[in-house]
Parts: sequence; C-alpha cells; structure tokens
Amino acid sequence: MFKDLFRSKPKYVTVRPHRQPETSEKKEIPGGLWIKCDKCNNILYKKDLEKSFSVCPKCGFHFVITAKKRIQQLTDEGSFKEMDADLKTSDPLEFPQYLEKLEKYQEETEMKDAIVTGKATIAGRKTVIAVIDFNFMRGSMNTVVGEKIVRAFEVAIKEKLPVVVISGGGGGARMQEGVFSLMQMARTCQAADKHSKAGLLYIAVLTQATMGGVYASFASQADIILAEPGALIGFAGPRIIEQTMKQSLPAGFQTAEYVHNHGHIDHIVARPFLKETLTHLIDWHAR
Amino acid sequence: MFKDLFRSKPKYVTVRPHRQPETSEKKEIPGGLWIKCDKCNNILYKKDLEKSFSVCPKCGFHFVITAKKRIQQLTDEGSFKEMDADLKTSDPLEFPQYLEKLEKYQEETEMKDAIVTGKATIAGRKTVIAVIDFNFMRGSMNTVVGEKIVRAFEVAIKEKLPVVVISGGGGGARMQEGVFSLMQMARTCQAADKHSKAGLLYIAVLTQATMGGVYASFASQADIILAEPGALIGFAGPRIIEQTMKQSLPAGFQTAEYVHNHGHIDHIVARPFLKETLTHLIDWHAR
Amino acid sequence: MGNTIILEYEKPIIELEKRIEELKVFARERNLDLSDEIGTLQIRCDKLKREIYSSLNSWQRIQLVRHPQRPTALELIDLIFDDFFELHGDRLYGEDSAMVGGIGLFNGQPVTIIAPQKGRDTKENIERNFGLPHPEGYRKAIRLMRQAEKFGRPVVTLVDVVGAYPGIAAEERGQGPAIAEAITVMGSLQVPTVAIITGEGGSGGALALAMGNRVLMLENAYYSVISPESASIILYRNDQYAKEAAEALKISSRDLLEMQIIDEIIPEPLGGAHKDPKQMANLIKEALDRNLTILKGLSKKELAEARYERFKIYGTINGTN
Amino acid sequence: MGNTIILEYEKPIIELEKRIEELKVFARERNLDLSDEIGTLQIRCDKLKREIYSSLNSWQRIQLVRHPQRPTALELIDLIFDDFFELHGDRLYGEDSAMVGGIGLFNGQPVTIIAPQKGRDTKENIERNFGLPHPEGYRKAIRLMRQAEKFGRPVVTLVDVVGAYPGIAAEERGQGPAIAEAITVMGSLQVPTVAIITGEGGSGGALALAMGNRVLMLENAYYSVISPESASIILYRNDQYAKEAAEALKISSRDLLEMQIIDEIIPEPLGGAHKDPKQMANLIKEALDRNLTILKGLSKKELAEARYERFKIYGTINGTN
Ligand SMILES: [Zn+2]
Ligand SMILES: [Zn+2]
Repeated sequence: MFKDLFRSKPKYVTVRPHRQPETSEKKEIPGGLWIKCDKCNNILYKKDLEKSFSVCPKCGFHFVITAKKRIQQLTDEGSFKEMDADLKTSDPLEFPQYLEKLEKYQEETEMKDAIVTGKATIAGRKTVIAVIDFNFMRGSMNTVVGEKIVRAFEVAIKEKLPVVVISGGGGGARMQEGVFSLMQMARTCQAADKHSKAGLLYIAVLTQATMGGVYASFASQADIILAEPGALIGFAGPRIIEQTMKQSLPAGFQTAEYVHNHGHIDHIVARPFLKETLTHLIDWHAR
Repeated sequence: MFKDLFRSKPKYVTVRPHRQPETSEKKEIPGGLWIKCDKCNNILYKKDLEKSFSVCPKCGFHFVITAKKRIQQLTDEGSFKEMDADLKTSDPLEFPQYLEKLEKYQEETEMKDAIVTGKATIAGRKTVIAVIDFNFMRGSMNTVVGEKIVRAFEVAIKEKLPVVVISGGGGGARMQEGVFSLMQMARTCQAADKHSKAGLLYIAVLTQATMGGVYASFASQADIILAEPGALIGFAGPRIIEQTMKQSLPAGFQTAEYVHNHGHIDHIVARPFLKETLTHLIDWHAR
Repeated sequence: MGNTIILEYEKPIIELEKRIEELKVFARERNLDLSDEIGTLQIRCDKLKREIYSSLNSWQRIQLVRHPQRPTALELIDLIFDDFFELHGDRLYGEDSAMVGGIGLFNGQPVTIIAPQKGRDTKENIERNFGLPHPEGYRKAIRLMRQAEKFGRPVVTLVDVVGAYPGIAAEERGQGPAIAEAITVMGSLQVPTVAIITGEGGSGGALALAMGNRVLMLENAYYSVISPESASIILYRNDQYAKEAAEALKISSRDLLEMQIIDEIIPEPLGGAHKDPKQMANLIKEALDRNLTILKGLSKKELAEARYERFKIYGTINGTN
Repeated sequence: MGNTIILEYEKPIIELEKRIEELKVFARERNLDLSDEIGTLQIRCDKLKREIYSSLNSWQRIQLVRHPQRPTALELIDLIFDDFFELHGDRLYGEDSAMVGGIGLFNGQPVTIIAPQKGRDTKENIERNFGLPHPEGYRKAIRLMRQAEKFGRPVVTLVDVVGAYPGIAAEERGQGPAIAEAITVMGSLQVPTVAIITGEGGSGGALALAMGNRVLMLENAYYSVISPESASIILYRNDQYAKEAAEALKISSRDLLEMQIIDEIIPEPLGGAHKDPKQMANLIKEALDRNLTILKGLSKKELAEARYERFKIYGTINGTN
C-alpha cells in the first residue's frame, strides 16, 4: 500500500543542508568511473549511483541530475514527447556577451535553453511535464523558460491534463534578459492560475535549488508542493540575507526540511519514491 | 475632507488597556449626577460625559454604553426601526436557574436579550445594524443573539443593504444554552458569508470587549473591521492564557492597538469619529 | 488487557475478572472441574460489563474519551482509509502537527481528511502540542478544504480536540479569526462534508471542523460549548462539580442526538473504542459509507444550501415569534 | 530650494544659479541696472536645466528617484486622491507599514490604492523598514485586491520599492510564495488595474504590484529584474560598474516604453518629481484618469483576459518557432 512507503522513514529524509550546489561534472574523478559525493566526500562508483537514482547510498545526498535523466526516472518508458524543443531566446536586450555564453551552454548540454517540456504518461496517465535543468545557466528563468512553462500549462488546459513541474534553478530570473525575465514571473503565474481555475491538478517538485524568481512565481503556486530532501528553497539568497541581517543564518536555513517546518511544503519525498508518489497523486485526481 | 479627520491624531488613540470592564452602573457615585472614570479615576459630571460620546474627557477611556445609546450615536435621528424585538430564548437545555437570571437582566435592561437589531439610515443611507449590549449577561451569544444576527444578514441580503455590527460581549458564547450557543457561531458565520457572496458590505466595530465565540465567528469575518481604542479583543481570555502559559502577558496584550499591530484590525476609530467613518465607508460602497 | 489503564467505574469488572482468573488457577492446580461455576461467573461478568458500560454518565464518558489509549486520529485514519498521503503546512506561517490533513482513499474514492491529532505518550504529546491546534492548524485545514472543493472531493473530519490552543502567540496570529474562517469555509463548501466527533468536541476549536452536511458522533464522545470543569468553576466557583455541569450542559451523544445537534451515533465496542480499535474503525467505516452515499445525489449548490439549512434549525426560538 | 539635497549632475545648474543670485545682490548693492545681463543668464540657466535634466542617463535617473525628497506614496496619495481611508493588516500575522493600502476617491469614484511606503527621515524609515515589505505587506495587498474585486472597485498601485525585504523571518513566513500569490491575484483580477511605477521598480517585489491592465511609469523611474549594483557585482565582480549595468539592463522609462513593457510615460516636472510634487500629482491624475477611462468599457471577464494577453506578448521568441 502507498501509505506504507512513508511509514518506514527512508534514511534520505535526514539529509542535511548543502549550500553551494555545483554542476555534477565538477566532482568527477579523473578516469570517469568514479565520483565524489558533495556531502559525505565518499568516492562512489558512478554505475551504482545511477542505480540509486543519483542519491548517494552512503549519506542520502541528492545529486543534481539533468532534465533528461529526470524525465527517464519519472515517466513511463518511451512515452515522453518533447514540446517546443527548438525555442531559443531572441536576446531581447542585446546583452553584452550573452549569445556567446548561451552558445557555450548549448554546446555543453545539447539543449537550447534551461528547460525541457513535453507530454508523457506516468503509470499510464497522460501528464504534461516541465523540467528545469540546473546545468544550463543554473536553471535561471528567461523568456524561453517562461514561454515553455506557459505553453505547457496552455496545452494542459486544452487537453485537461495535470501538470508536473520539476523546478531547480539556482539564480531565479536570468539577468541577461533583464525585465523580460521578470515578466516571465507574471506570465507563468497567470498561466498556472488559468490551469487551476480550469479545475486541473498542478504538482511542483522543488529540487536543488529553487530560489528567487522561480520560487516567487509558478513554483510556489502548485496545488501540491513536494520537495526533495536537502533542496535549497527560498526567495533571497543566503548571502544577501547575511549581508542585510549582519548575523549568521540558523542551521538548515532554506533547506526543504526547514521550509517544510515553516508550512510551505506539503511533503518531502526522497527521489526513489518520487515516481510512485506522483503516480498516486495523479491517479487520485483523475476524472 | 474625511481624510483630514485622521490627520491630527485624536488623543483617544493613546488610550491604554483596561482589563476588567464592568457595567457602567457600578461606578456611579451616589446621587446619580457624577461618575468615576474606570481608568483615570477622575470624577466626571455625567452630562458632560454624555456630550463627549461617553468618552472620558480627561483620559479618553471609552465607557461601555448601551445598545440604545449606541444606536442614537450612529444612526440618523428617528430613522431606526427595531426588528425582532420580542425574540426570547426557549432555554433549550432547561439549564438550572437560567430563566431566573434572564428575568433579572430583562428587568434591569428592559431588553429581552443581549442584542438590538434593526434598520436605520446612516447619513441617509439605508443600513441594517446589530448592536450587542454588554449590560445584558455581558453580551454573551445565545440563540437569540445568533438568530437576530442571522435575520439581520438575511434581511440585508433580501434588500441589498450593508450590515454594521457593533460587537461587544465579554464572555463569548453563553454557557447556559450550551451547544446551542456554540451553534450560533456556525450560523452567524454562514449568514455573514452568504451576505458577502451577494457582494454586500459588512462592517464590524469591535468594542469593549469582543472575545471568545463572538470574536471567533461573525465579528472577525467582516469586510472592514474597525475597533474602538482600548477595546479588549481576543479568543481565549487573559486569565486562561496566563494559567496555560504560566507567564505574564505582554503590555497591552489583546487591546485593540495590540491586535491592530498584529494585523487583525483595519482601523482604530475613536467613538466621536465613528459615525463619520461609517458614513464614508457606506457611501463609498453604495451602488 | 495487561497494560490497559483502568478507569474508576471499571473496577468492579476488573475485580470480578480477577476472581474468575483465580478460580481457574485454583481448579487447574487442584485438578477440579469448576467449569460450570466459572461459566456462570463469566456470564455474570459479561452482564456486569454491559450494565456498567451502557449506563455511564456524561462525566464517566468524558473520562473514557480522555483515556490515554483511545485511538488517535492518525490511528483511526490508518484503519478506516485504504490509503493516505499527508499534506503539511498552511503555506503562510507554519506546519502545525496538532492538526493533520491529507488525501486518502475511502472505498476507492479520494477524500480529503482533516483531524486534530493528539499524542500517544509524553514525547508525542509535546510534538503534537497535546492536540491543541494553533491558527496554523486551522489555516492548514482551510487550505485543504478549498483544495478539496477545487477537485470535488468530499471532506471528512475526525474531531477529537479539547479546544484551540490558548496562548500569546496563538492570539497574536489570530486564533479567533482563523477559527471563524474555518467555520465559514467548511460551512459553505460545495462538496459533501462529514464530520465525525470521535472524542472530545471542545467548543469553537471543534466546531471549526464540524460543519458537516452530516455530523456523526461516537457513542462516548462529547461536544460542548465549554469544558465541564470550566463550567463548574463559573457556576460553583470550583471545579469539583464538573460531573453536575456535564449533565446540565447535555453534552453526551444521546442528548445531542435528541436535540438534533448530531445526526447519528456510531456505537463503540463494549468498554470504549480503545478496547477494540479495529472494530471501532469498521463501525465508523459503515457509518461513513452510508452518510457519504446519502450526500452523493446532491449538486454543488445543493450541498452548500443543505448545510446552511441544517444549521439554521438551531435558531428556532420556541414559544416566541 | 534652501534645504534641497543636490545631486552630482545638478552642480553646474546650482553653480550658475548661485552666480545669478550674486549678480543680483551686486546690482542691488551698487545700484546698477544689470537686468538685461541677468535676464540673459536666466535664459541660459533654463536652457542648461532642460539640457541636463532631459539627457540624464539611467544611472543618474536612479540617483534622482532615490532622492530623499522624492514624494513618498502617502504624499502622492494625498495629492492625487480626494479622500483616503487606510486599511491595515493582513488578517493573518501582522501589520506591515512598509506597504500601505486603503480606499480612496478618484474624481468621485472609489478605488483601492496599494503602495509600498518609504520613510522621509531616519525615524520614519525605521518605522517603514526602509520601504521594504515583508510577506505581511504582500498579503495585505492581496487581501485588499480581493476586497476591491468583491466590490468592483479599480485597483491603483503606486510602486516605489527597492524590493521585498531579504531576511530570515521574511523567508520563514514565505516571502517567495507571498509575492507569487500577489502576482497571481492581481494578474487575474476582474476589475481594472492600473500600476504606476513612481520610483524604484525593484524586481519581483515591484512586479507583485505591477500586474496592471495598464502599466504607467514616471519619466525618471526605473524597473528592473536586478539592481544595477548587484548586476555590476555579477558581471564585473564589484559594484563600480552600476552605471554600465544600468544601461545594459535597459531599465529607463524610455527603453521600457520602446520594448512595450510599459504603456505610457508620465512626464515629471523639470528636475524631477520632488521639485514640484503638486505638479507631479496633477500629471499623474491626468494619466490615471485617461487610463481608467480606457478600461471602463470592459466587462469583468474581458479585464482579466485583456491582462492575460497583455503579459503574454513577452513570450515572443523572435526568430524561432
Ligand atoms: Zn554522500
Ligand atoms: Zn478617564
């Protein structure tokens, strides 16, 4: 039974905060077969890590994973159909060096921007899914991310489908698209609201890290908000707060557990249980 | 201009908390022409007090006033038409000594129970008004109070009128009608909600004291919540809290000013400005 | 029954059971056949149980529902519902573990479940604030009610709460307005609502979750505007007359059914829910199923209107107007 | 202008004005007729003013809107609206005086007014938390927006805010979700909404109040996803390049009008709003009246839909799809 899943608390739940997420490549050990855990510093065999959903078997640390891998983990095999894959920003401010930077990331990640959206089935149920990829400019929100989120909600409204968003961006709104990035907070909130008023289900999964303009818009407006253990979640970055407050931050500040204890997250779900959780929730909301 | 009223802060606003309100008779000086202020202990000439809206000219303390006097102060002369004046409780629990107690209060106050409701005009605008009278069993809520509040809202819905409630009860729900008093919390909330969903205006004026079942139902559900300076407002009584917490209460705890600072009151309005305030608010919501 | 805590009125039963046990040991040791005598005593004992447990007065029933082994909300949820996913937080200020809520399956149908939650032992009770919710608890409940309404799910509440927490911070964060808002929201939901008072139905803190289209009550539960102890203090200046106050306030399920405050009494296993939680859950399931079925035919608007009319009857002022 | 605080770029003007003043004194003392010369200088000075004030770069305009004498929200409200009754509190946790709101009359019509409020001096600034709202401020705004919707009142916001307060307690009480909720609620209101960015339009904390059917902006105001100082730190590792960042981010009213982020620029009196607050208020009144009139013909649904479409345009990804 589903509820039994949560009865024996998985050890992942006790994960401690982890302040400075890095892209996963940084920690690779030369040779490519091994990787060092960000948190416990144990050397892990990469194939083992893959099998454990990229969760450290020693300490439960949730590694940042790509959008592609996330979709593999959550959707039924072969069911995912990507939408709007070719959308690229028009660099609306003609911001210095921005296009060069984008090209570098596009090459590295083989993505056009920081988000993948599409339709898929989760345990047989049709769902629209949007996954932000931290590896592309720290998953920051620009016109492409905003537009693809809006389109995802609009498709879901049209076809009466639930939406699952996996939000993990470091920097919130992307500076290089300036006020256009800001406007995506407006648009994504409005689209999520329209979807909600159509009586449809929206589940947000907050992963490492969900900050700034992403958290202060669509990511916190879901019917049900799940979070991965240890994920960093908040509006203002910890450094800004430390500077403003001129005092040190409480232990575990802005971790999923901390934010949960302050009433903003429905349930913390370790990655191995995420698909089953989504399955049940989507199932219970199917009409 | 109306806004100028509030520009030069009236001195009444600085009134300090006053914990144990008593019925006004208690403080009368033999002879009947003089009265002692509950707060500053000054001896006041009763006719002067009357002229100053029963607000102490020395310290701004707001004396408890009867429903009748309140209606005089707030409504256009001669416009008040009482509703349901004859409603009496059926003593649903046949509670020991209750009827005797009621009779004593009925004699003393010349009221059937702790509330007066009716239709009146305020600066020419038709309004439904309900006033709880502290002098009748500390303005506690029983079936009569509940029923008359519900009928007031229902009349207002039918005739598309605003509702003004002046709530001042000491004890919340009346023990002697047991669970029937509790049910009045349910009914008054539902009636206020129905009125609200009809797009109509409801203003509550919280006076000395608004506690327990009155505060935890219709009194806190208004579109606009005004309060008189120094009024005691809360859910649990200060003594219960002190017993539970086993620590002393902060200065000014549960005064209108304190509750205002914690976000639960729109505006504190001294009694001499109350009619003008209601006039403007009703006027601005007239259609 | 080894570790069971014994209530005062149960002592004659326990005494008799002890005697029977002694007699059995005696018969075994002496190799005597006393089965007839033991059988008669057993019958006598069962009769005594039925007599005592069925004639409990209001005050004794209060002792019973305050029994530390009475099943808590989460234990009942586990037994009543096929599945349950807890949803936390009010999305405003905090997570109040004295109020639990979530989505569960009842006979295959998703429902929203909301319930104040007491602890089992001291540690748990401290965690759960002795089952006394803060405004956050009520605001969590409001959030989940609105969510249920959005998705057309029935709301089922299990109510066992002494009252809302009386404290400085609770006042500051609006305990009164939070309760009023919960009453208002549950009072006008356009989905079926069934409230089950499972233990203590303490005043506004209980009413906030008891705005059911149907209000059910376990046999031994009580529902009152004031605790009998507080009533005793007001009436007699001390808390020694709680028993009398309990009677005068008419807070027992039988009184409340007669006065139409509740719609139905759910019987408890002999001696109370804690004697057989599984049987208790089955009895609740049966009643819940029947009552949800009653509400199935109503439209959204009818559900809200029916609830308005349901509570409207308590305004009848007999003998006048 | 006695106590007026002088900004760097104003120094040539002040210098020239001082010379003219000296010349006047000289003429008077010596009893000379220098009126021609003084007149010419005066014309020269006016020309200089126009030149300087009209060619301010983005960074200079930021200095201007941060001028301590720039009229605050409450001062503007007092000048723009015929009447104003302040409504306090979020009805949840607190009263945030860094966010003011209430009902006012505009040309005889009731409107709901919401605005972050800075202080005038140190004492006021401490009271107003330097105009940086906590979640309570945004939740007060949400409450008043919903109230306005209930009564069919237009919502007018005056936006001058560096941003939402970044602090531990603000995070704990959900600064992010509060802003998101305000964006969502204002973004879907079924009443006319007009947002006027009057000074600093700082990121999400400003956007939360800028979901207007019409978004207007004072000539010297800015509106940006990030402060130029912070952008400078990110781009150049120190805050010395704020001027360059301000240009790159295109945050001036002229840039934003060109990019269709705003609908209209409201001109300021020569030298900025603080030089003549009354004139400033009249210019705002004229624009507000015109824009409210534009929205008058729309139905409730059309207002919400028009707002959705208004913001939808920022998704245009030129050159692809
Ligand atoms: Zn590890
Ligand atoms: Zn006095």
